[in-house]
Amino acid sequence: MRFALFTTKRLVGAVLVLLVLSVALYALFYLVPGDPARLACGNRCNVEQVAQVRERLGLNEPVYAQYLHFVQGLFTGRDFPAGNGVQHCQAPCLGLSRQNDEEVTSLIAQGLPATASLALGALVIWLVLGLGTGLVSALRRGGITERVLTVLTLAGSGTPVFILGLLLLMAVCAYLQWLPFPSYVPFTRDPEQWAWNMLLPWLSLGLFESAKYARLTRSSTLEVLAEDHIRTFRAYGVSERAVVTRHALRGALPPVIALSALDLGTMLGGAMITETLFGLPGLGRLLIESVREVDLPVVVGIVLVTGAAVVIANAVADVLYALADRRVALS
Amino acid sequence: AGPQDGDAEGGAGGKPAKGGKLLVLNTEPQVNFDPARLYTSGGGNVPSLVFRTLTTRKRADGEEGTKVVPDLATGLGRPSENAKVWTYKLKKGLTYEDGSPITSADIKYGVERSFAAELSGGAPYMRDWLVGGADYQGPFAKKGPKTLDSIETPDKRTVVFRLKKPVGDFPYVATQTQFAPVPKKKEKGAKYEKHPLSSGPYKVVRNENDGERLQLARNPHWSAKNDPHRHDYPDSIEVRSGLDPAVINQRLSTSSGDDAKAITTDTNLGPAELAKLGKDGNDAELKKRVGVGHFGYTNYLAFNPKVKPFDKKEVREAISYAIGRRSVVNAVGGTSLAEPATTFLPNQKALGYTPYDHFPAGKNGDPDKAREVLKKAGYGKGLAVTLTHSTDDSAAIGSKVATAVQQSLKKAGITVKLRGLERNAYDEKRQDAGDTPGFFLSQWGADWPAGYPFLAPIYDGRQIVKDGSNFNHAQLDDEKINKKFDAISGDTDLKAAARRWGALDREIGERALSVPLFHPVYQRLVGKDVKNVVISDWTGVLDISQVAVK
Amino acid sequence: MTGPVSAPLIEVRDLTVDFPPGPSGTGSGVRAVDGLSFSLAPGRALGIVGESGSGKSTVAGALLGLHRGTGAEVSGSVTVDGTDVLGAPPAELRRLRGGTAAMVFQDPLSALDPYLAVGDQIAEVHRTHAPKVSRRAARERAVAVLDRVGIPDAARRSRARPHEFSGGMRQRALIAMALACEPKLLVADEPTTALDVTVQAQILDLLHELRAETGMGLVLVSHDLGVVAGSVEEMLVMRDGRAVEEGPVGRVLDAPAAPYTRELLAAVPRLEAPRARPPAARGEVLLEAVDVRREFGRRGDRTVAVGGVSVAVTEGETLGVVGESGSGKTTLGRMLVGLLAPGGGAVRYRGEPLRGVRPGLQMVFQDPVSSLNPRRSIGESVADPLRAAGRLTDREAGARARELLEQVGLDPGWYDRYPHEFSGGQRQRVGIARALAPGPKVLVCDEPVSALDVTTQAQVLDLLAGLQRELGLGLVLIAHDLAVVRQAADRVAVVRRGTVVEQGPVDTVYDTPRDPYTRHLLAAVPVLDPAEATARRAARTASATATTPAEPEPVGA
Amino acid sequence: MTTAYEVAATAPGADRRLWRRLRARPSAVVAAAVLAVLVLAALAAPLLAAASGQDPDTYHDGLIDSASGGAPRGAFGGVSAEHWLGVEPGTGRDLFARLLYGARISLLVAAGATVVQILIGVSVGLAAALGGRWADQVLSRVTDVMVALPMLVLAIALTTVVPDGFPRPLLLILVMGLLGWGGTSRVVRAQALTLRGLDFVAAARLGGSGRLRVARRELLPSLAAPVITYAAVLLPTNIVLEASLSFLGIGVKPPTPSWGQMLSTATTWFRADPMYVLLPTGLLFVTVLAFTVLGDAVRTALDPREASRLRVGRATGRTRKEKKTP
Ligand SMILES: Nc1ncnc2c1ncn2[C@@H]1O[C@H](COP(=O)(O)OP(=O)(O)OP(=O)(O)O)[C@@H](O)[C@H]1O
Ligand SMILES: Nc1ncnc2c1ncn2[C@@H]1O[C@H](COP(=O)(O)OP(=O)(O)OP(=O)(O)O)[C@@H](O)[C@H]1O
Ligand SMILES: [Mg+2]
Ligand SMILES: [Mg+2]
Repeated sequence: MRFALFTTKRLVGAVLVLLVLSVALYALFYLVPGDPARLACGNRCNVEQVAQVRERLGLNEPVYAQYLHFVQGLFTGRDFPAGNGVQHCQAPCLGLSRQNDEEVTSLIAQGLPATASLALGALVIWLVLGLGTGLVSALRRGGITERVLTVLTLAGSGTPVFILGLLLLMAVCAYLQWLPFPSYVPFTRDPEQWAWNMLLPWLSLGLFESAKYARLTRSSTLEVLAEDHIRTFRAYGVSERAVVTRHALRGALPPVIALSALDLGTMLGGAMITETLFGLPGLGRLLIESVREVDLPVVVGIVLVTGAAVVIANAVADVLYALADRRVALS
Repeated sequence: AGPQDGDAEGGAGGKPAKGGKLLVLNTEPQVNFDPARLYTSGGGNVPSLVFRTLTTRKRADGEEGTKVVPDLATGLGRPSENAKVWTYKLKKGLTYEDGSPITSADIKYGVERSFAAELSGGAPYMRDWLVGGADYQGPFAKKGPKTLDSIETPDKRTVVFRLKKPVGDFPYVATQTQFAPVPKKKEKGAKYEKHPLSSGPYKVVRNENDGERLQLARNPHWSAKNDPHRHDYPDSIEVRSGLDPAVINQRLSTSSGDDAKAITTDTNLGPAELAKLGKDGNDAELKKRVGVGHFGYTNYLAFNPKVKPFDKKEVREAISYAIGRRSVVNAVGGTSLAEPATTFLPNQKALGYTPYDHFPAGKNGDPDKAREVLKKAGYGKGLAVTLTHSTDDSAAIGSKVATAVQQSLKKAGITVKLRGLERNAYDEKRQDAGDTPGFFLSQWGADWPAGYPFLAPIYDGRQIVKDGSNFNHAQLDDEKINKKFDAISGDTDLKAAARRWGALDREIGERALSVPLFHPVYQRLVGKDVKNVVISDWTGVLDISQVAVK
Repeated sequence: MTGPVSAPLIEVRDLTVDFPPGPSGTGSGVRAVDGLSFSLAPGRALGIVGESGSGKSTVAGALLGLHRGTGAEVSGSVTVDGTDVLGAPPAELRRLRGGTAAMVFQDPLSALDPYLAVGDQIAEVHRTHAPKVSRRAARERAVAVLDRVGIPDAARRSRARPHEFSGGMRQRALIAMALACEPKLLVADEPTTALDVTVQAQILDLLHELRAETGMGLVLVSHDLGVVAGSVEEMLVMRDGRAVEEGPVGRVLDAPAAPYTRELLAAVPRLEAPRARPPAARGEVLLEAVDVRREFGRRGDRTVAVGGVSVAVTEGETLGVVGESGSGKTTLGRMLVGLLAPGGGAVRYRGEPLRGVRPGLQMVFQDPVSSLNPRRSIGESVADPLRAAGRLTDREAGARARELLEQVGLDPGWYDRYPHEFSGGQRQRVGIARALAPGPKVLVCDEPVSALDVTTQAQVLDLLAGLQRELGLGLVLIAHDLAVVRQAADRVAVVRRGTVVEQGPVDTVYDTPRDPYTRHLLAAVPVLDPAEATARRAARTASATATTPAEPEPVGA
Repeated sequence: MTTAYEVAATAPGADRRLWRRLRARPSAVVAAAVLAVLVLAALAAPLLAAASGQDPDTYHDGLIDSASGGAPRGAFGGVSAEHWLGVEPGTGRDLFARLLYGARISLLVAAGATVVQILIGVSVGLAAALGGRWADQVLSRVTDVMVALPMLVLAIALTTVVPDGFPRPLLLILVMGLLGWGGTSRVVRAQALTLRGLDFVAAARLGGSGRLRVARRELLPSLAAPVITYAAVLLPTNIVLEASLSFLGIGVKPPTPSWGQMLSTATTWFRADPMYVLLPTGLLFVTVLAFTVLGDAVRTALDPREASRLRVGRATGRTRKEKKTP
């Protein structure tokens, strides 16, 4: 009950901030060079055509009116003139893409599965790798194993994703030919193919992130190992393995969980570079493309959705944290 | 030309046969799939599998491919009234994918809807040429006429276009997708692209993620009998786009699994991949799978003589002399990917190519000559200018070329400051007639393989667009030259016209209004099981309608 | 198990423990224990006393081989129940730990795993030493020992996690954990330091009972002579890692041979000692709390920290406030100086309602460690209030701060030193100097001596008394140690669960306590005389069986 | 309470001790040395490049093979007596000089961005911790969203909005700094909240210090340690971020070299000219590694737990010195 209340409060706060954020985004992209009407119209439009397109997209209205219509659409839906009829966009309506009048919500819905697949899989990888190496290096502190692991995980974080991903692609698909070049298959169509094709994207993103988690796990494990209750169990002859797995790990997990939830949220906005590299039809790619084309409704839509995802993830992380560690009260 | 040996059967050799699934790996998603909104030369590549047009390009390798041939129409069109009226007769027995007949009214409607603001994006020519086209707002307009009277359909198989002025190139223009039939009762506005009605050998089965994934299947109602140019070898075609160019090329060269039956219709081999091709031992096989393509295109340095110091012809000449085309060509990948250019018209007969080099600079530029000319203009102590360019290197008008220009002009004492603009800002800036920069990188490609679309937008004084997209960067508005444009464009003898365009290019070249830098060359790689590779000089890319994977 | 029955349970010979400079080269090495020898027969109890840092915990740890693998250098020999602790192979060492000798650590707050149910932790330890026991049986055993140490409703409470236990309950749980393995030796390192007197008495009684029942040996480490006096037979006084004096507890306390032991004994504040100074004349009322209350938390889990307290302090007078942990003393103190706004009632300073902090009211904080900013020199800390007031120039403020340092008995030359370079007592003096800087009329001292050695305690109390005389301050002295208050205060208020149960002149309250709670508190104070201690224990046990056992303690003490 | 205090207690006048601790760790010393060399090399880039007889901008058309994509002629990407690390494909520019000059931008941008992130993060975090419930609510939610924002997108938008005369490195610093302070702010807020409950803060308030004074005099010095530690994590992240921004085409403008910019053009070359990819990748990697190792070392050195405390060894451990008395 308290968690529910807490989460609701956080969400309400976040929605307000997100609205403010959308204002800022509107203003920012309003300033971005490139007349959206002209971009939407095409390369060789003349003045009248551009003017028509501008009117149709509602770009001739003052910015604040455009913004108000946008917010209105969010809650009540909107109608757009389309050919010989009207195109109704249901609430929550994030508007129409300026490139080809697709509904932003449907674009997001189409991009979400790939992005979610990527984020979730990468999460598993970085948790497994990060927790594993973090634990081992915490246990073998100062030893050679720790050093090797440290360098390996750092190799992940020190190599930008676009290099790491490309190297993986070339090594695994071109050189060794262990896997075909990945190309996204929706989970709903063929789960097995989905997994095989997502493997490399997962790996490159997961590896990149895992260094952070390895370090976090290592330091929080060490921190817990230095706590007094560990002393108790050692003084009672409990074996080191049990001390670590039963006691230290449990204490080391909450910060890892919290950070994971957060990263997961951020990643739902699209791991742009990974998606670009592997040709995943996800939100990140859509976002970059839309930014380039000054497709404001799509940009704002995606950023809002991501923002909401992160805020929810944040709240979830806090709740998880508090659940795992009763000493932390929700505030 | 097609693959190395020039035969039309590239890849694994052998006769093309029906069957299999063709995979298309592309960089750019097919965001628009509405025939009204497409702006692709010759009816595009993937779109031309679905949309048949009045005429179409000849699907042949190299120069032969620059020819225009009849498609839905029985001929290339019958000009009358001094090429101001063009009449087309449709073939018999043409149907859509649902079996319903294609009529001349559908052609008319297809052109009309391309005037609608909702479906903007197509080529501007009909608007400029059709009688009443300038004021027509498309069939959805609240005010004004719903139809365009200058397109007549006297019977179900005849369509007549009435133009404001003589246009000899009309058969070329009729290859564009705006001339694809659209039945009025299937109109869905912007949503039509979700499922456009196919008249070609394939139909759209699925369109996901805004054109990123396309699934095409054979159109059972298409018949090879009345479409001699396209084929329907593969059973199905899948287009996956949004891929990284390096990944596409790597996949094609590895050619494992499905990738063996893959092609790309928009991705060129990059410099690094070419370097690899030249070095590796086992790449004889790979080289066989590379086809070379040409598409009429010129990358050039543009001047705006209204801006100082480019108002002085000597300054423009000095830059022309100083330019080191070798560095520029290297910057875009070397001689395999670009040919140094001294003419504005690309090296293609159909365009009317006539060689000239008014300001010989050699491979590396002629800095001495440049200094000499500069001195005459009063810049003996050197000159500082700003070069505006795009920050986006993918179109070869970006920083790499700009830096190479900067380096080669430096030798002639010309200090170049680079001003890189983000893609949209750059486009807006260079196309803004009121505020065009004095010196910038630009490029131009042919809407069809003829001199008119290559030269007119750039040098015809009537094509200066005040508040829209202007391409007459030099804002040349010379009575004499304008007259020549009118005279040649009315010529329905396409060969003769080409010669005349070449002469005009040479004449304008003397004014040093631009410095041609290079004509790009395209190296196209295909998967190892791909057969019947055809690359025409019209599009420069592999013609998807000819490809077989069996 | 292996040793003959007559062999001593513990045999320590020439034990020396060196802590080398830290793993990354910090500090210099410390010789914590220096050539210590002692032995203990089975079933006997040994008390180890000494001031902070004298090496008591190090010895206790050495008994279980806890220094192995930490980098500490240990020499000499330690034999526990026939096991060579320093050289035994790991498996044998693990058997020793918990199986033969069990340890109860000082801080019950942090000695249990916060994530696991208390019962599970006990069961885990039990199973470590009795691997054949099933999970279920181990759980039952855990409940049994919890019940044995007096946890009410043990079956249910065994499923609770440590934070749901009060301090006393946690300490009991730790003892239960030790009991679960039926060790021959219990090593208790300051088992009651963090606890209230009443709880302390209960825990000590429990240890006593368990010894009587199981016949296990006990090593009890404490800096409080009183704690040791009533609970052990033999005693070891340590100083700087060496044994200063050793012998039966009665002999050592009655007739200490070593001067250091005498010193130690003299400094212990005594409940029954007559007051050393004349009672202050009651002057004008400076600070007054009228029915103040304060609650924490929101609707769901509200705690009433102070529930309607009225006290007053006059010029030159010391008001003592005593009460157990969590009774609301600190909260009251903070309200008195304006750091906390009362939730009800009012605080009046010179007759006017108090809003926010003011220079006339200052506070000396409970914890000498956290009350000084470690990143600022002590001089800066003292000068800061002067600077903030802005009346003095920088130079003048510095000079004044030096004067203040001198006034509290510190070398003004230490102005630029940092807190970590000072001992607890010195830090407390710095805290007092800082509180004096703004020229207060009333000083609230929140447990100013509870963290200090007995010897240092005496010095600080003297200092406060001197200052009070000199400056005519009104003092509020908050303490849980009843003896301290008796020595230093004129009047005393006894607080229990946020309310004052009894208030009056010190002698009256201590000599003729009216409230049962006051009596209860007084009875729980450990005494130095072993005989007296035994008598009191008997009385306590009798009354405990007469009434119900210890009331359930408030959670989160 | 003790843990919070330990936070505060991390480096009391112990900066000297910190150095001693750092010096005692060979890995930290090596990392610091590597970084020192890098920074010096970056500072002395013009000198060093001149010493090799090269500059980063001159084209050497003769050194590359125009017919095969512009790959450098000769082994190892055109390594020669003149071009110590070879030349760049397509232009023939000297790689040694470009890497040196590139280091300047990469390090400058990363360091600058880190400073901005820390400044904003500390201010916002402190304000949230000290500003009362409303300020905390608002600032925390804003921080949530800042953390949530896809930085790359805003970076793209911002870089296009700013007038093109604006110096790019500064712009990158601002963009990365203005968008990337969320983490710092959270750390600072959390630490400040714990510190705020410590008695010395109450003492300062009693002494008449207002909120600002408390923040400046009492909290800031104690926050130094966690902030430094966090900065050591941010720095390498920012180096990689600069590279990623360049990959998306919004890094520094050519011909100015930066590692990220080199990397972004180099990606396709790794089979045809591995040197061209390996050099910036390697440098970037080494730098990130050095920063991380040093950061970890600083954190451990600042960890109060390293200070004396009764530790219980594992049962498997042995005492270092065992003298057995007979
Ligand atoms: N792990 C350690 N590393 C270094 N020095 C230590 C360590 N543990 C204890 N010491 C030092 O050894 C000496 C004795 O410490 P010990 O904890 O045994 O004292 P103590 O008598 O138990 O004190 P207290 O009453 O404060 O608990 C002290 O000077 C202490 O600083
Ligand atoms: N800031 C706070 N928030 C919530 N509860 C608090 C707070 N401060 C004190 N309390 C609660 O109020 C009650 C009284 O606390 P207070 O610190 O005044 O007791 P105390 O008598 O000083 O105890 P001790 O002897 O342990 O210092 C306790 O139950 C405590 O948990
Ligand atoms: Mg101790
Ligand atoms: Mg208190």
